[in-house]
Amino acid sequence: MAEPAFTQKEEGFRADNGRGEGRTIPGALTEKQRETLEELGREGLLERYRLMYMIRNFEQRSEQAYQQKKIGGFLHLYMGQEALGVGMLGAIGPRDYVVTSYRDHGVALALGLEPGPLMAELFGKETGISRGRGGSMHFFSKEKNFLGGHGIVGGQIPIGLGAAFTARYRAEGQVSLIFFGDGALQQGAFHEAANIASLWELPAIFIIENNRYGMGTSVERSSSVQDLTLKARGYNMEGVQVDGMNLLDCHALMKEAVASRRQNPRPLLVEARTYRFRGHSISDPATYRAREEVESYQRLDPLRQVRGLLEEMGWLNEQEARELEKKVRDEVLAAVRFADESPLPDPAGLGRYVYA
Amino acid sequence: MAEPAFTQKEEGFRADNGRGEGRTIPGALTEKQRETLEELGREGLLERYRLMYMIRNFEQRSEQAYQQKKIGGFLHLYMGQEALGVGMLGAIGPRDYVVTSYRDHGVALALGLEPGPLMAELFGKETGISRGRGGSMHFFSKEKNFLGGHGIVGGQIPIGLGAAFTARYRAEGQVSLIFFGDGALQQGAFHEAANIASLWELPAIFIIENNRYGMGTSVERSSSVQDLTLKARGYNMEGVQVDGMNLLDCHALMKEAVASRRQNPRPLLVEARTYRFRGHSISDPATYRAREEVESYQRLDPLRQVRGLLEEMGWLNEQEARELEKKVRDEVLAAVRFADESPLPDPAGLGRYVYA
Amino acid sequence: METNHAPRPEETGSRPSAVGAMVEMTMREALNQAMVEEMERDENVFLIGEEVGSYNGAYKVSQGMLERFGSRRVVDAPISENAFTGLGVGAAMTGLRPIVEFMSFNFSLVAFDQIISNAAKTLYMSGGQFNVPMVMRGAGGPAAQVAAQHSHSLEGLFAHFPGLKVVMPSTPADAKGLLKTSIRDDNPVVFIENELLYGVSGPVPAGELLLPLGQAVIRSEGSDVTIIAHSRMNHVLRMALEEFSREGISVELIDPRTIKPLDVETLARSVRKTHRAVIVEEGHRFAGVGAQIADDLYTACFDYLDAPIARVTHTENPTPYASNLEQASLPSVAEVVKAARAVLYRG
Amino acid sequence: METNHAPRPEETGSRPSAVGAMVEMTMREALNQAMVEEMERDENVFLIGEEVGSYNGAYKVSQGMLERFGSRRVVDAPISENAFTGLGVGAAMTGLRPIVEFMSFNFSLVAFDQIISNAAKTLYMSGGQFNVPMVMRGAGGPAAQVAAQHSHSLEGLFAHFPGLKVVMPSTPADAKGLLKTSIRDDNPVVFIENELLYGVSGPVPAGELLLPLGQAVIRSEGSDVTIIAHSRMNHVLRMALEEFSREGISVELIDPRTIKPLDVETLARSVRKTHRAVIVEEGHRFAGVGAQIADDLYTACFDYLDAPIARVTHTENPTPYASNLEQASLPSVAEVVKAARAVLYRG
Ligand SMILES: Cc1ncc(C[n+]2csc(CCOP(=O)(O)OP(=O)(O)O)c2C)c(N)n1
Ligand SMILES: Cc1ncc(C[n+]2csc(CCOP(=O)(O)OP(=O)(O)O)c2C)c(N)n1
Ligand SMILES: [Mg+2]
Ligand SMILES: [Mg+2]
Repeated sequence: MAEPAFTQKEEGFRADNGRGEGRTIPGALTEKQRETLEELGREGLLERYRLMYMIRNFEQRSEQAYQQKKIGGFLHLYMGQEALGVGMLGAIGPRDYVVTSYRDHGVALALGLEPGPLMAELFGKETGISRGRGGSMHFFSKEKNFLGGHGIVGGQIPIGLGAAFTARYRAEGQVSLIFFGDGALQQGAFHEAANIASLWELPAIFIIENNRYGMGTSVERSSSVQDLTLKARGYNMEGVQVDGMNLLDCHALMKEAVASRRQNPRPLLVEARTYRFRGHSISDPATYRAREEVESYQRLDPLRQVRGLLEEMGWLNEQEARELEKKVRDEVLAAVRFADESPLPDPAGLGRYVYA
Repeated sequence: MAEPAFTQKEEGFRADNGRGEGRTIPGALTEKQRETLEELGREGLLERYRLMYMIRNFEQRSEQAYQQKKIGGFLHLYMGQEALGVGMLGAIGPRDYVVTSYRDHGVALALGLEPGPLMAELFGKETGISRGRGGSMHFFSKEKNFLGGHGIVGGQIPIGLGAAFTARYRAEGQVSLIFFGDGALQQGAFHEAANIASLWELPAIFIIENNRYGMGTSVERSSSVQDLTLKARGYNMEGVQVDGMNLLDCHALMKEAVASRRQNPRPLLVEARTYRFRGHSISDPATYRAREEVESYQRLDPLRQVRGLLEEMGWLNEQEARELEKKVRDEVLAAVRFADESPLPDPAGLGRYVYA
Repeated sequence: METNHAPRPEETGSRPSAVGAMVEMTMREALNQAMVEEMERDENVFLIGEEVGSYNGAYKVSQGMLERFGSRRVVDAPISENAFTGLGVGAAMTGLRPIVEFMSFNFSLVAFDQIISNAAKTLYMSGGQFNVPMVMRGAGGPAAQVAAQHSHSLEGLFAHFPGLKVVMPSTPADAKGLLKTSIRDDNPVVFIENELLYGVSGPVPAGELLLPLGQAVIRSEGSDVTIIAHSRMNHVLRMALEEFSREGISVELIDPRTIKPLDVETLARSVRKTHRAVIVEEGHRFAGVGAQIADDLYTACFDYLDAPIARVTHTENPTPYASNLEQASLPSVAEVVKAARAVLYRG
Repeated sequence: METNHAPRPEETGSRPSAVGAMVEMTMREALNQAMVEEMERDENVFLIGEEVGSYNGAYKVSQGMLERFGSRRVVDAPISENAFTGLGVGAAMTGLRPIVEFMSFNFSLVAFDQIISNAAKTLYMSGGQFNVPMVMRGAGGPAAQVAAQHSHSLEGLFAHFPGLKVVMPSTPADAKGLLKTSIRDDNPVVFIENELLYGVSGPVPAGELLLPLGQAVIRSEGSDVTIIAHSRMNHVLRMALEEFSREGISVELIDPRTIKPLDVETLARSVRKTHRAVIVEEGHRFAGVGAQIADDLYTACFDYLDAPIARVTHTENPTPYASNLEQASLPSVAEVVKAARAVLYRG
């Protein structure tokens, strides 16, 4: 018997090794993608591009503000995963429920929340979406049915299950989108929630944002299976993989999933293959990833993909693109100003929100 | 959309609906079973019958003693599951590790522990296997590498994982048998441990004692899949079902599983289909089970099966059987006497064993 | 496994909204009534837990509720406490009012993260947006010979965390009135029943009964020493009272009823009168509830105390199975009497 | 995020086995040395946790250990705290001596059942057959602006349960000496480091260093008031000392170093001298560690105390993200000074 080496199975991987990635390089659309494109139309795609650009720019500004010490604590960036959040959240309705991890900026913006209160939250201001109490990891929005922003890996999964329960209890046809990472899949919370969702036919959509790493640990080193949808069968659940760098695929998948579940509530497991462009958090240099691996994903940058598609379709010319992007950048700058100029929470209010 | 009724899927089932049960009614042995029988030989099978009879009789006496208030707290009986414990534990070596739930009498006796200290433990005496500190749910034996006897559903699973880790760490070829119930399968602990065992190739054998109920809840009402081996694939693990009422099948399965894992450590998921003849614990009248369901399993009583086999093989005649059984009953009676006459723990020793 | 001391009416401490007839019932029945009434009143209230439905509850607290409300509102859960507690949090955030039953609070340990990280903190972290109106209830405390893993007294742990309320009734009337209030409370409430008290009966005011959280009750007035005891310890103390009266010691027995908020004022008022206090609890000593009560009382009554406050607690060992060891581990009448004598310097 | 007050040599309180040279190092390095030395010494010791291997630890405490010991003994685990904590218990029961790292103790909440029901109780439940020689270590306490779910001080919870020991070092020398002792201890030890102290440096005696558990150390002698502070609060107190000396208040500062066993005798001896005490902790007030220390001191020094013991704790709210609110939540120099003045009646 060989010496055990419990964790030595690491091996590099590159985007193009995976299955399905990179399929929307303009010109190579599938039939399905073409349909999705038609469904979205110019307005739809432009709006999504705007949101993706907003996320990217918002986070670049947060990075700066962090360097300037205007933001503290943890800062987990979503860059690289924009197509996933925007694609899926653009396919649900306003009354559906959403919950995610600490990597929540993209989700919040994709839900249409204004950047001002979000940036103010990062700045720890009273005007923040969570009144400065939550910070980067704990965005919440009652108005958008956005149930947070959670810091304990996997801890949000049962909360999303609860929202699905409410949807079924009230029979009002909502679904509950539960975002979590590839690392979080290994928390017991997932197992318990998946079984309950399937057993009780709850409209819970479990979305693994498989960005290939949980901190410095690759999925190869954390998961006994590499095809994460293999879990689904063990819960008698549908499981599906999607290219998380591909806006059209993410949209189409979620559109269908939600529609059929409003009629006929039941769960779904989605493995969305994606990549984070930055380190785990702002303090992680991410030296565990080979440069060529990172670059192979950067070539699939979802923003570039969508912008390419818009151009290819003749829906956005150079000039219009520059204007749209400038407008978003201005909005984000305004958000930074808003955050900067907003008042700190009054320490006299320290004890507020402890009890209702 | 129909009114949700989260838990209404209950339906009765009977032993003969299941897959594989009842196959050892003498005369209908498979090739494999015939081989196992040869391997065990007369001595082997007699010894196993003796242990099964011991478990049955030991527990009947405990029931009596409980009625007489000599035993307190919880008392979870193993009756009906004897073939499973005796079959599997008779196939491992003395240095292998074993851990189980509160339903631990059968495991302890199958490991060859003397009934005296076990009965004394039930009586809360200083001579008890756990010095009266543990009671029915917490039998432990350092000598037998028996890691307990655990009261928190699923809580023993990571402990068994740890024993498998030690085995691999030391590379001494042991395996770790982890017994738990069908209800326990729904604890997050299982999910986390199964992934780690597979990822690190630990010799952990996860044995679901599927006795069809967790307290009053049938597997239909607690599990989203009815074939529990379906879980295995999601951990890239082998999964296998076995008739837990069938001693030969349980023995053969474990014999092979252990042999191959000593050479080549890796986990295994076993779903052993069995049935508990009594209620969940002594205070449970088990009215949730239809009488015909219970009877259908009683017809498969593993003791009757093995005794039938012994007779059929000409290995045990009426007279010998009566003698063997009498001997066991006397041993159990002696154990009761031993327990009865043993001293209570000295309250002055209350603080012993808190710290090493 | 059940003790059967019916508290006398004057001891229930309930101040019903409407004065009226009393109905004798067990703690179990009182809890059942509270849930049934609140579920009748509010469609958003539901009960979830292991065996709460067709089994009618492991301790029969939810007897008849499945039949009455159906499986949509009385939900039998798999043995997945972490998930169904978090489900409760999520359901509460989205407008329902879950009652999550732990078959026993020992099993809340596998759901501990959901209780502490989510239930307790969501309102705060969301800047006041999402409150979590949820009751987590079930049996707590050492039962009888159920050994180390099944004998936890966790009230101090829960009360440690801002955001949670902790209630521990000792009479049927309190159980009913406090549970109804807890269900209507807009915060997460940990409601710990004592397994050995489920069968204890006592008078409960007929009709609507709501008792405020945070009000201690004086079970027995006295002038020599204040004894503070929550949950089942009140019943042990009732036995001690006789012994005290034989010894001519006048005891003021107070039941805090809610651990958080803690009614320090009522306790302190008594101590300022008696100048001596004994705190009794089933749980462990180190940083237990009694440590906090003592801290609060020393602070509030420093100049009034004639002796250090005595604490009678579980001994410093996991709860043993053997009956004699178990008894030796738990507070006994004799120990309480001894402690009271000590603070009275009647050693 | 790091404070950088190097404790002066005379304050480290370490009594090395052999008197010798001092080496300046950070807490992080001291912890690393302790693990490396013990793993060199004993083949049964291994380290398991998230990112402990190729990442060298989330806070770089295990820097270089994977390279040195290989992946058999420095084991990167999936994010499955419940399983790998239980794995530690099982490994300890079968002859190994695991060091289980929680990336932070906030995540021990998902493993809480394994710690309380299994690690703490197995020796007892098995009637002395299976001890659990296991260290659970990692970062604890509020760091800087990491908000409510990442700012727990759980020492009181662990110390509540018989069977566990709880250690909280505040200097590099203590960190090294106490960690080595903890690894050799035959019981489960909860060893809580403070995230903000990892970068703090101080002198550590060269060579073998073993410090006994259960010995408090007097960080600064004084006669007017005893201040008791563990872990990072010692460093806050160091700042306060200057203020005290300006005010002419002579403070005796004591660091318990281990919460359980708690060295009540050293604390009490000081209080019998000063007649006044202030207890400072980062954690919450209700049934916190300080409540127990107060209870013990009142009992041991009732006749010596000239004022009620003051406690300075986290305020009664989950830890907020906003820096100003966070600061307002945690004990500050000003609050400690105010509390000391209060117990001295210098209002
Ligand atoms: C229960 C728990 N354990 C550990 C951590 C520390 N931690 C924070 S994020 C993280 C990695 C999570 O990876 P993944 O789920 O893949 O999500 P990603 O960060 O890639 O989006 C870890 C280990 C935590 N917050 N909670
Ligand atoms: C975490 C936890 N939840 C609940 C319980 C109460 N309980 C004890 S046994 C049991 C049923 C377990 O069923 P199963 O795993 O099928 O084992 P079986 O009793 O059938 O052998 C329950 C719910 C417990 N002990 N621990
Ligand atoms: Mg990830
Ligand atoms: Mg079962």
